[in-house]
Amino acid sequence: MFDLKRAFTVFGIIAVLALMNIVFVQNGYSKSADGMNITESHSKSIAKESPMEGLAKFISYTGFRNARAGNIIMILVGLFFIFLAIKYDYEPLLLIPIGTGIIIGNIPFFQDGGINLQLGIYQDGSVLNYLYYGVTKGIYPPLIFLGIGAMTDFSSLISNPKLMLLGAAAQVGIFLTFLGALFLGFNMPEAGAIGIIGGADGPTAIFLSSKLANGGIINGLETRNLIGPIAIAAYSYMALVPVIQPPIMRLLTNKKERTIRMKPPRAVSKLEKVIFPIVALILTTFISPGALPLLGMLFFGNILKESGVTKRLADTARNSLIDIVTILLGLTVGASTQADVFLTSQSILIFILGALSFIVATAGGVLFAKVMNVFLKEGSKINPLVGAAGVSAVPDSARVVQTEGLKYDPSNHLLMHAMAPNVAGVIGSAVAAGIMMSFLM
Amino acid sequence: MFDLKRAFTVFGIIAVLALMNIVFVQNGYSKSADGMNITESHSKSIAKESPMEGLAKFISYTGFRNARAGNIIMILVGLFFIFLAIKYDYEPLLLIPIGTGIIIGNIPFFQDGGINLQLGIYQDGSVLNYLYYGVTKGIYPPLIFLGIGAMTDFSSLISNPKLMLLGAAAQVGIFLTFLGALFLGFNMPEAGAIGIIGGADGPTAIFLSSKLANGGIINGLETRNLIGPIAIAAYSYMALVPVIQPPIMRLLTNKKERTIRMKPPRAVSKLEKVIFPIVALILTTFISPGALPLLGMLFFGNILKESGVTKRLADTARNSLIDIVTILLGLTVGASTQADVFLTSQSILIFILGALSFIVATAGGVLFAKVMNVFLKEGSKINPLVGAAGVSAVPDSARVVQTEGLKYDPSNHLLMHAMAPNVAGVIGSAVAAGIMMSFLM
Amino acid sequence: MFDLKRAFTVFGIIAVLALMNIVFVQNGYSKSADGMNITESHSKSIAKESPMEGLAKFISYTGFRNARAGNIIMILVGLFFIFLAIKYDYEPLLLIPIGTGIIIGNIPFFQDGGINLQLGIYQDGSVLNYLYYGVTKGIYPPLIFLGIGAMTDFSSLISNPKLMLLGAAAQVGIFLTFLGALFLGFNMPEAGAIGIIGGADGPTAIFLSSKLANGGIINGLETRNLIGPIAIAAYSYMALVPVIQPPIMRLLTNKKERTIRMKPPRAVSKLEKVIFPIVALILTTFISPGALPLLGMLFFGNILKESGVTKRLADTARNSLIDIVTILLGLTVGASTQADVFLTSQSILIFILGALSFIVATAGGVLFAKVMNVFLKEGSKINPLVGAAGVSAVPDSARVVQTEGLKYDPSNHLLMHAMAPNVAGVIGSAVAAGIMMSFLM
Amino acid sequence: MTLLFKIPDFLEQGITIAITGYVIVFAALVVLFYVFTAVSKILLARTKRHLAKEGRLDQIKEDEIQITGEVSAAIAMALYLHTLLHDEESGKITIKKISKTYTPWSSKIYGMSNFNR
Amino acid sequence: MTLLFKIPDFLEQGITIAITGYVIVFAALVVLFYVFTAVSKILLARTKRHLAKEGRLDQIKEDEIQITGEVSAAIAMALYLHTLLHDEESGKITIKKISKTYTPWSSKIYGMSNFNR
Amino acid sequence: MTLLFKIPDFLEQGITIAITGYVIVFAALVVLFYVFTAVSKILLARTKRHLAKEGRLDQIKEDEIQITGEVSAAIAMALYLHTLLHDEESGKITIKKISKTYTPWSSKIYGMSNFNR
Ligand code: NA
Ligand code: NA
Ligand code: NA
Repeated sequence: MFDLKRAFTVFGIIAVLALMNIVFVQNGYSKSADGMNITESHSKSIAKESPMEGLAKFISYTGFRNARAGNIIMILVGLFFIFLAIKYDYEPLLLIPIGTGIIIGNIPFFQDGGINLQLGIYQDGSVLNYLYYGVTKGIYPPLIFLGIGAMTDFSSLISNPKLMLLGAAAQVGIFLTFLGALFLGFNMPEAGAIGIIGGADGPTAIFLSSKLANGGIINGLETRNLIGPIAIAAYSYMALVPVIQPPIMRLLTNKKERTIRMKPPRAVSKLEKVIFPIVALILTTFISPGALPLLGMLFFGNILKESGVTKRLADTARNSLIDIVTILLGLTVGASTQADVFLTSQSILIFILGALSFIVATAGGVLFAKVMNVFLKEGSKINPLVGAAGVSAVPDSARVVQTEGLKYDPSNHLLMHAMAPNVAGVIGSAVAAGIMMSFLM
Repeated sequence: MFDLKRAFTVFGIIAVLALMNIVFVQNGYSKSADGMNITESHSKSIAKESPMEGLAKFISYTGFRNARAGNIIMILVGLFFIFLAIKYDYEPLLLIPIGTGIIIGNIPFFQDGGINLQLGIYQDGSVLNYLYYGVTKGIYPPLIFLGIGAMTDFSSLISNPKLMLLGAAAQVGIFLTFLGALFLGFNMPEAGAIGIIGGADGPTAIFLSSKLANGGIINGLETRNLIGPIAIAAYSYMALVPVIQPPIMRLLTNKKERTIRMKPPRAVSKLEKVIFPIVALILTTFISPGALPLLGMLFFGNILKESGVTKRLADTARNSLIDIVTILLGLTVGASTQADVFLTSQSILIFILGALSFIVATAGGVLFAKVMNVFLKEGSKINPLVGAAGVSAVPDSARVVQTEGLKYDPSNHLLMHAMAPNVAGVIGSAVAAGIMMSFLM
Repeated sequence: MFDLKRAFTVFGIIAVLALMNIVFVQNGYSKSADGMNITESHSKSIAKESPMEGLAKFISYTGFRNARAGNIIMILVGLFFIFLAIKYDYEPLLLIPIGTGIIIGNIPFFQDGGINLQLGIYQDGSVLNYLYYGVTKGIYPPLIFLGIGAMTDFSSLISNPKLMLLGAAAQVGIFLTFLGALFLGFNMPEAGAIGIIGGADGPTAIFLSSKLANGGIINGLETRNLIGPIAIAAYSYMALVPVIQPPIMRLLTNKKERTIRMKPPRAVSKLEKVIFPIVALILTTFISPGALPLLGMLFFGNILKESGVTKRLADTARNSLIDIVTILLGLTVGASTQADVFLTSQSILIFILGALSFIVATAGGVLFAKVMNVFLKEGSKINPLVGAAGVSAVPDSARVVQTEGLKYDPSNHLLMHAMAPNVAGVIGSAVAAGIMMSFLM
Repeated sequence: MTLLFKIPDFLEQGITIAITGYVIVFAALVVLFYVFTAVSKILLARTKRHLAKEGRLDQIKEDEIQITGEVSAAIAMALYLHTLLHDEESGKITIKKISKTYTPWSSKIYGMSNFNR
Repeated sequence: MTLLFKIPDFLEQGITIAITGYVIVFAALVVLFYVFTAVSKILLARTKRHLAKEGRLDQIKEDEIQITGEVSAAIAMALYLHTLLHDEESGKITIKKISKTYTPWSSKIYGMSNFNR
Repeated sequence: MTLLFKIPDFLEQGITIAITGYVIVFAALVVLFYVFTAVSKILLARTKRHLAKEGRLDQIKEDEIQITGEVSAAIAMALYLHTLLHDEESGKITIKKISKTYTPWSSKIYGMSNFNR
């Protein structure tokens, strides 16, 4: 073994020296001077080259040579996402693809002088670019909603429709964040897209930002492509819901409120479950047609599930189909955080606004539950913790409610009640997205 | 509870008043005058707006404001499809997605003055429009055929090849409907596409109409986009086969014929099952190369199934893949029935022609079986009911044969015999589609 | 039965006569003269036609009429592929779709005079053409790698990293074949694409040839579309690995070497398995960014698998997703062998070069293992047979190693050791593909 | 809507949109609430009517028709706890299963991993 | 092809297409019929030859080589009836299974629903 | 790099690419080799440190920490043999299962074939 290693050292030294060299040279790297030379040498690539020149040229293409601090930072962020997912089980189905996507999107490659090796997500003809169409054209989110519809049980909502209003109340986060973004200098469509982070719903955020902040001209205003930062902010905070929500919930409630017990929901008939998605589809999209791509698909999925006669389609929608789209969506959203595009001051503003929007949304849900309690008679009161589930972030915020509830009364299970505003929050933020589209497109 | 309701009434009244208002205002709605104003107000959307103006503008975007009688009619049709599927189990895998698609495609939205909110299936950039490409480019039907091939057992055909001819005979429905459509004033390619309804095969109908009646210029003739009506007619009548076929079958046969017993088919070896799709692929597509996209995929799927060494591919083709395509195909075909495009006089003509074609096809199959019986010796006679299965509409028409047969002799199971013309009918109509393409493109 | 046959003879004779006629007429078929007439008659298709003229016209569209010797040869090749897959179980998941694809791609159809019936894979608007985009744009191979990553266990590599070098050594086949192709007159990018056949990895070969030999202008040089021959060569030889490798392995080793026993690999911790894909992703793509589309996806899939928290995504990636892509990839790669495009002298050269590259690669792996043994102390020696697995061709070459090993010592199981270079060979050839892209694009 | 400090035009319009938007979101869910309360009542009435026709209404108490759902709550809870358990367990099983598909992307193993799932 | 009433040109051409088309559809399936009758015979002959070589032909009657398929028919029927039963049953099971995946699109539940299928 | 016979320019460049390329492929896998040898050592050291803290290091021999993997090899072998067996078996099962989905693409059968998988 030791002998072998010595032999490898020959290779190793070549490799390490080369790399060292690169890393050092790179520090003095300047786009104008050095970059040009590389491009020149490239354009002559058909001419004679000695092996050493060939190696030098290859080195100019390596990631070591082209890496910027931003790439390294983003790769560390990607690693952190993966760490969070594995270690704390925070939304792993989102954070693992997004985290890996961030790493993949930030592997540095040579792109000076207009040379397109078809590697980066923003380069025409690259695989990532093709897969990214599903994001920029807003195709993936509705397909995700189809799968979500095929796995969602609306029973808790049907059995206690008044909890639906909590899902409406929490959408205040969307509209206040929208105002905040305007105040910070984003233009109308951009602000609308940023606001939707407060909806705590990843696909909705991606969908709306692909329509309102896609780098094109929307309603006469030039927008920047903010899909990446908005999506990352939405998913990050959704994963951090167990960290963000509890302090706010505790701040706005007293111990007596937190121990309110709620009547168990009544059983729901099969017929009601079939009627719900059909009626909800027609009503919500008549009110907010802009929500059609999202809510149309959500309720379509639910019809597949509840009709009882299309089990195989519902199965595929909630398994293979949503999985494939989740993989591609997570990967490309992650990869869209290529450092030179992503690491900007507006990304930081978006992250700050996003955090505030989650806080406001949570507060909105909890406080509205308290307002409702004023009108509700004894025995029908709502545990205001349940209001926090109105932000959507399904099902993590409902789980947070359950966990918090158990802390103050170990036998008071709030999960079932929290599911209703949780699911209503999804409908609410999709309706809000539709409204934003109507006003701003 | 009662207190809470009172509180909600505040919201409720706002909502209901708004809606009432809209519904009434809409009656006096005129595209030229009012529509323009809305567009104008939209173009000024960047200017100042009071909350009431904002609400008014939003209301002009709601479905209530933009609904036409046609939308309501089509939504009711969609509901009826869903009802049929759930209540009577008529082809639920087709009718549920199509029915929901009809509803989604007829949710009214604002589209005056060239404003494109990217919602409708005919609007560039909408999700439905992207998914609809699979229909307009004829991509979904071959993929459906791939899955169908991977789930079809051709044993009954192999064991009794003469029943294949019944599948040819029933295609008379295609050609007579073609003539009927010409007679009613459709041009050549359109008539070809309409004729294929008589093939009683949904994917084939969609495929051929996407080639011959897609709104483009085909062989020098301007065609209308008839994909929607043709597909809806084909699927509707396929679902209604248990209603349409029995009277015709009874009319054309006497009791003695209906009780003919047929020799049970011989067992088929594995080798024959492997050879069949390969030989059939080569022969049928050599005769009618236009059928290649359909029959190539059908027999490819069957090779995956029968080779015995690609089980996992066959499994995926007949499960996830066909399910995903079925969902997207059903949804978009349904949504393509947007009232302003769909509710035309030619749609009505197409429905009438379609009904006739199913009747003619059924009669063709039954009568040809009777003709064959003239030449067949005693003991080898065919039960003419089996001829009705030649229309395809797999497997419903075979089931109808079985059911009808049992009515007159409760121990005479015709299902296995009916499978042969049933499957041959699919091949026959795909060949016919290929022929139409050769003649008319 | 006999009576019936007589009746059919009426039809049969018509058919057979027609076919006979066609076959004979075709022998005198000349593109310039006869072809023009058909085109002319087609352009007049709107004019009057008697039934006989119609039949004649249809016949001019049949496969019998348009078949060339090349089509028949290729169809026989397709049948042979299917035969190999079923009879000898040689890579059936590849050979069945490719074989069927070859048949489908060589069904003759009418395409003179610019008439486009949208049937052939090279005709705009045909289904095959749409599905073929996944090949020409290099989209399918990365998705295959995603699935492969989600089913690959890198344990053997982690437990004995020095075996990795065998996977590097065998890539000599790529670079020597590249030189051979240059020598035979292929230009730089074409030669690079041909060289990759020596990587013994189908998706990598398709990916690189879609970038370097796609019929476009690459780095100033006009290339021919060699995707088809390269892919077919790669897959054919991969399927034939059990035939190609054993003689070379025996030639280059003596009996003593072949019976070397290797220490069983140590157990690998879960943490190592999680770290591996992440570190390998970053390292390999930093060194060769061109490998990002392939290795990024490969290791992404492996992270999905090893993270332990995204089981459902890994399941879908290694089942439905890879199956769907395998079906479409195999079918279209097969169909891309349309005789007039495929049967050229360069295809023959590519096949010869491909065979040599497999031989060189195998020799490279075996010989490098012997070189390593010089430096390794007794007890740590490598069985040089294991080197043959470095060519990739996963897992067939590892199985060949196992089988050969057992021949000389029936209790010496080499499979586990062979898995390491086998998997390393995949990484190695993807790195090599990335290098080729950097140098030649 | 007069604030203490001067707000720019577009912000004022933004406030309009925000207020209108929030009201509409509420309206949408309020409408759903009303409709579903109504739907449930209609279905309940229909059930009662059916039972009345069959002359079994007096035998059954209101409570029994409209099951309080205590049972379903209990089931849900059991499922929830089961899920928590299951999760960790499934993690373990994953690893085991993965170690089983030892050799990688063989066409033969393809078949096997499929078979075992 | 002279009809009693005057038909327009394109209709005449349509009739040509219709007749030719129908004939070709028949031709296609007739060819398949002939080929498959032949294939079956060849395969049967081959089986007989094999048996003859092994000297077992006389022991086996024609009928036994070409199994009449009564058994397979019986099986098929059983399956058909089974399907009918199954259908309704599967409906029920669907509902039960669905009610089990209580909480919706949690990543954790994702995993679970997958696990349980 | 002077050869006996004259080679054209582009071939010389090709040789450059080939040599450089092969070196880099080796470099890539050598780096991976070094890194993974290091990673394994670090993880092993960490495990030892943990054990030392808990004062259990002396109880456990080096060999036991770094399991030699004989067991895992045995398992792998068993699995391999199992695969071989399984393969043929799965072939048979495939045929049986296929014969079971007798009627084709019925929506009802759709449901059934799904149900049975
Ligand atoms: Na929400
Ligand atoms: Na048909
Ligand atoms: Na390789």
